[in-house]
Amino acid sequence: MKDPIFLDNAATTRTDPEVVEEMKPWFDERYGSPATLYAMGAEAKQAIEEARQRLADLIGADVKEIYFTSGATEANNWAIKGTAEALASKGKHIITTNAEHHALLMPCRHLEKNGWEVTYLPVDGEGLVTPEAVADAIRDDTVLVTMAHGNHEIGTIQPIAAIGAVTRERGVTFHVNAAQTVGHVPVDVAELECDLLSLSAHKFYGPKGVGALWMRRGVRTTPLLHGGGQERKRRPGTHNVPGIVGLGKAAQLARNRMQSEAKKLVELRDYLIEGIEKGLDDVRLNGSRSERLPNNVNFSIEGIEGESIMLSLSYPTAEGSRPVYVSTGSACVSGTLEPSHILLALGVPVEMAHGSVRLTLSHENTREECDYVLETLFEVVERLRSMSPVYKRGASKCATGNDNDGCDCEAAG
Amino acid sequence: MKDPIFLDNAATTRTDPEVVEEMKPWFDERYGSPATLYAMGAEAKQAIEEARQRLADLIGADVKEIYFTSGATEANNWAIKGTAEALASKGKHIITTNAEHHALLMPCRHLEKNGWEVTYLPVDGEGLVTPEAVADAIRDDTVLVTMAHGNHEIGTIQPIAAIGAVTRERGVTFHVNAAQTVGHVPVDVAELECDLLSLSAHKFYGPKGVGALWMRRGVRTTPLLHGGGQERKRRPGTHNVPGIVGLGKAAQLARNRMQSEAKKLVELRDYLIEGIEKGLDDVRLNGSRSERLPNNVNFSIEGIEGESIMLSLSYPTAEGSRPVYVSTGSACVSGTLEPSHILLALGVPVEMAHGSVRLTLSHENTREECDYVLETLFEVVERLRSMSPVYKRGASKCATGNDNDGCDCEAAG
Amino acid sequence: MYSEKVMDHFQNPRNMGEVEDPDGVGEVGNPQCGDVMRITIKVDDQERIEDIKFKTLGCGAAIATSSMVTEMAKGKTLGEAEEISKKMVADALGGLPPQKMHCSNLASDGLKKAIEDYRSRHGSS
Amino acid sequence: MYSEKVMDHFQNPRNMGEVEDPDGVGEVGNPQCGDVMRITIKVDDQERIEDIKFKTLGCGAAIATSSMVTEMAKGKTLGEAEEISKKMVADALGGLPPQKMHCSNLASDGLKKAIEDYRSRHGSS
Ligand SMILES: Cc1ncc(COP(=O)(O)O)c(C=O)c1O
Ligand SMILES: Cc1ncc(COP(=O)(O)O)c(C=O)c1O
Repeated sequence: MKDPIFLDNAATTRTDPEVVEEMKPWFDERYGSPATLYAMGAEAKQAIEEARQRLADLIGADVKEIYFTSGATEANNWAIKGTAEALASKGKHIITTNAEHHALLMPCRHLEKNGWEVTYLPVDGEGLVTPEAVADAIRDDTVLVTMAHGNHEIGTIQPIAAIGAVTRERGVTFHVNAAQTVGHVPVDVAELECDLLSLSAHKFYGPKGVGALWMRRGVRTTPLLHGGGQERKRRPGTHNVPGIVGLGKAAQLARNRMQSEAKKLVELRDYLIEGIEKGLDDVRLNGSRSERLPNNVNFSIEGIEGESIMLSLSYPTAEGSRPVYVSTGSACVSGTLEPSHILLALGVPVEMAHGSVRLTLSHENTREECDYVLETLFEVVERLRSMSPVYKRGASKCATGNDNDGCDCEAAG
Repeated sequence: MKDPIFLDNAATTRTDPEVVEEMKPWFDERYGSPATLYAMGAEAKQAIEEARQRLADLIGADVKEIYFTSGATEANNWAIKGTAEALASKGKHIITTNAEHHALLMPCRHLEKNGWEVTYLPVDGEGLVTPEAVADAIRDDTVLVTMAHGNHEIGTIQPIAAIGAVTRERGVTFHVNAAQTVGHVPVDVAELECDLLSLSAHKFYGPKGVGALWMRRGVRTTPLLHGGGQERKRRPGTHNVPGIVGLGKAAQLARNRMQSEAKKLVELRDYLIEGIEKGLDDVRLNGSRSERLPNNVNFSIEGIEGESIMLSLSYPTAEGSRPVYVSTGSACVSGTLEPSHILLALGVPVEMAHGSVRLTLSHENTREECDYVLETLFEVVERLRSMSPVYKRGASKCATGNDNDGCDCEAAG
Repeated sequence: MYSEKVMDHFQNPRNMGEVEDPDGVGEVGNPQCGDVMRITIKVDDQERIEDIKFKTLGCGAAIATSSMVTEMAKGKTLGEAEEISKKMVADALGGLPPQKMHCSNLASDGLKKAIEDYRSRHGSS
Repeated sequence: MYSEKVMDHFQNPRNMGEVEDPDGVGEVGNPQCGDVMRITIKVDDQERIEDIKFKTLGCGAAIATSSMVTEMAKGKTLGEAEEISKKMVADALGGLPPQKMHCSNLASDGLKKAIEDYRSRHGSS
């Protein structure tokens, strides 16, 4: 099998070899715990503080406001449940959108079960919410607004700074899940006017299993974990020194590369988008065309199903062909009977949502790879459509007005 | 500076080079997320499932009952707060001991602030609790008994199996913090008759930042994190693939080596204990002599203070001498004004608790190193005692009956 | 997560297409569920399935089970073919992931519907 | 976490011991806090500190500040020596970690007590 083409970088990225190199000595050479006083601990302490500085520099933060976590999932849980717990006496209302990652949606759902009320602001057809909608939703008992900066599935970038201005004015804590933006587009916590910000290293060429929560000084948020004195007593547990060092290195690389990388990715992204729109009938670009992550391409493809697209691309049969790794919002992959709630939130008809495919680029992808992917995708779509009992060119189901009701798939099965 | 002698293995261990080797490809070669269907994801999935099996084999568990976490701190928080939350309607009483690691103590304290009642069973002079004491403390509203298997500071091993029999009979969930025992002494969840068990990879030659909670099927414990569908929907977040692979490899190595390693460590441990008892006056072994972790040596040394022992050992001045890395229960290191609450729980007088030193071995330490350490320790103690305005040979402060009250250190400062 | 056999039938589906001038047609599923299967059959005068083809919109399991069911049914009498259950199809494929057993394994239903259609057209039962 | 200067004074303490036949003795701290310092001084007839020594039970900071305070006080008049504050000692050591400023930096208090002791013995004030 030839070299795969990895276009699932919104799920995870290749840890940069420079990052791996920097992590190495911290496993079996310099393995002291930063909590100890002797030289081997002191050097580990210095290493994680350097990493903290590098990350602070990347997001325009004060180094004392950064807390390392096991990833964005933990950071989101901490931000959301911790703020809810700390401010419960002030009110029990939270605002988010109806197009969030499970790592943000599920903590909100959990709070709903425990007596909090959550408003899920509907996003528009591009996945955007407006600052006005947020302002209108804020009530006297609202204690938290929480949402993604960049959407992992459809790539839409929210107007965070403008929403931040609203929350600031209204005195409501504002948490931003920046897992998809940190390291890819400029993220400056001062400009965004938020109070809490989550990120995960493996989304920008750092290692898996490490992330951070940035917490503005003075923000009231109860810790999620209780234990030892690490991270100024707010996030206990022996530091994941190699992971944190890796996060720091990834932050440093991102800071240096981001501008040129984003430029390149936008070109490749738009090349893919144009290529697909030219090469295929009856497709729909999901997400915003302008307010979009540099590396995200997401299409719904009429008359076929996403998992079969994904499988066809990743397990090609022809001799010498390259596997292409992508993702889909199809129900078959989500493990539920419903396709991606994010596509449905945009108003994508449910049968089109099943037929979605997401391509997310890294700085290692090339124009040649994009050409290869386009060609392969066209073949796959052609083949699957020829197998489809429902697809008729041009007779777009998008226009039938079918909405998301009436899918009694369980009964049909 | 010559090669240090690392005797702080209860804090953290050197990641075994074999473990590092096994982790390597999962950073920048095989970097797919186990949640994805394509080959690069499937192989990551297989790798973490193999790790899960290796860990299951080490602790006699069903592979389906293991959930990977970011360490024992997270596992303890999950076990304790999750059980409390799930069983709140049944009762709000928890039992633990007064000699627990902060990673277990602090979640209990947090629950106390939120309406739970916690009984801290006093340990005896060796750090032990009895099954009878646990039985007596169980009330109708008791929902959880939680304690360490092996104490990280004094090395005492609790009679967990007998306590497990009590909790089983009384229908109370039993959580064991096995961070110090897994990989070092036999841990078999069936024999221990517990329901939940925490562990951390870096305590047995695995990487930092990864651990696990073993949860017996049917035990009711609310997740700590909410998000994606990973770990059978109970512990979301993109898997730390290299870390989990490393944990699995460490478990495999431990299973093969444990018996011979423990034998060696017990020999070295007893050699150090005897050496110190012969070589120094006015010292006290902390913890149980018989029910003791194979790698733990902990002494209180009359008339001097622990941090200065630790610093003297780790920053030696003589040309060509080797730094020796140890830890202490002194207040100066805990960052509070109180010395280790664990030593105080044993009844160690507070001034003796300040003068404690802990040496914890790994399988890499040698008899020659122990000889060197003993000699160096004797010199250091001699020197510090000569500087001490209070030490008089044989006039043990241990006997003055001073207890832990009356230390108004803040005012004194 | 799929067996090799599933992947083989997904990658190289047997009997894909439509039988010309079919004696029976069965369509099951719903585009909103992401699964639609259409089975067309040609039946000879001994009520044997002489030819069978499928068209499927759906995931890997949906396509593989469609392909497999046509292989299993071909040459069988209608009575025999009606006995083909979801489980038999899954077993013939070396098993399906649990979450797929249900929703994407409609092929035997499609076959039954096609046979029903044949019978209703030809008045037999 | 300690500065080089602290480590130097910890590893090579100056003026460790007891002045023979001292003119003043000051002891501060408490073994229960893990810190006891004992300063002994010899005072000449111009009320200058001719000799000064310390003995200390305590952590690195406690030993280093003791050593430093003896160096700072030596040769000074009692009046000058009394002016030596915790902060001056810490500054002379290149700073102390925040949590140490307080509890383990009793040396200047010990010095003051020794001077007091001298004065009470010699009736001056
Ligand atoms: C007994 C005990 N429990 C829990 C922990 C916490 O483990 P971690 O720091 O890896 O989360 C440790 C070590 O720090 C420990 O020794
Ligand atoms: C938008 C978003 N939020 C949160 C997460 C969770 O990050 P992690 O899985 O590293 O905890 C992800 C990725 O999984 C994400 O894309």
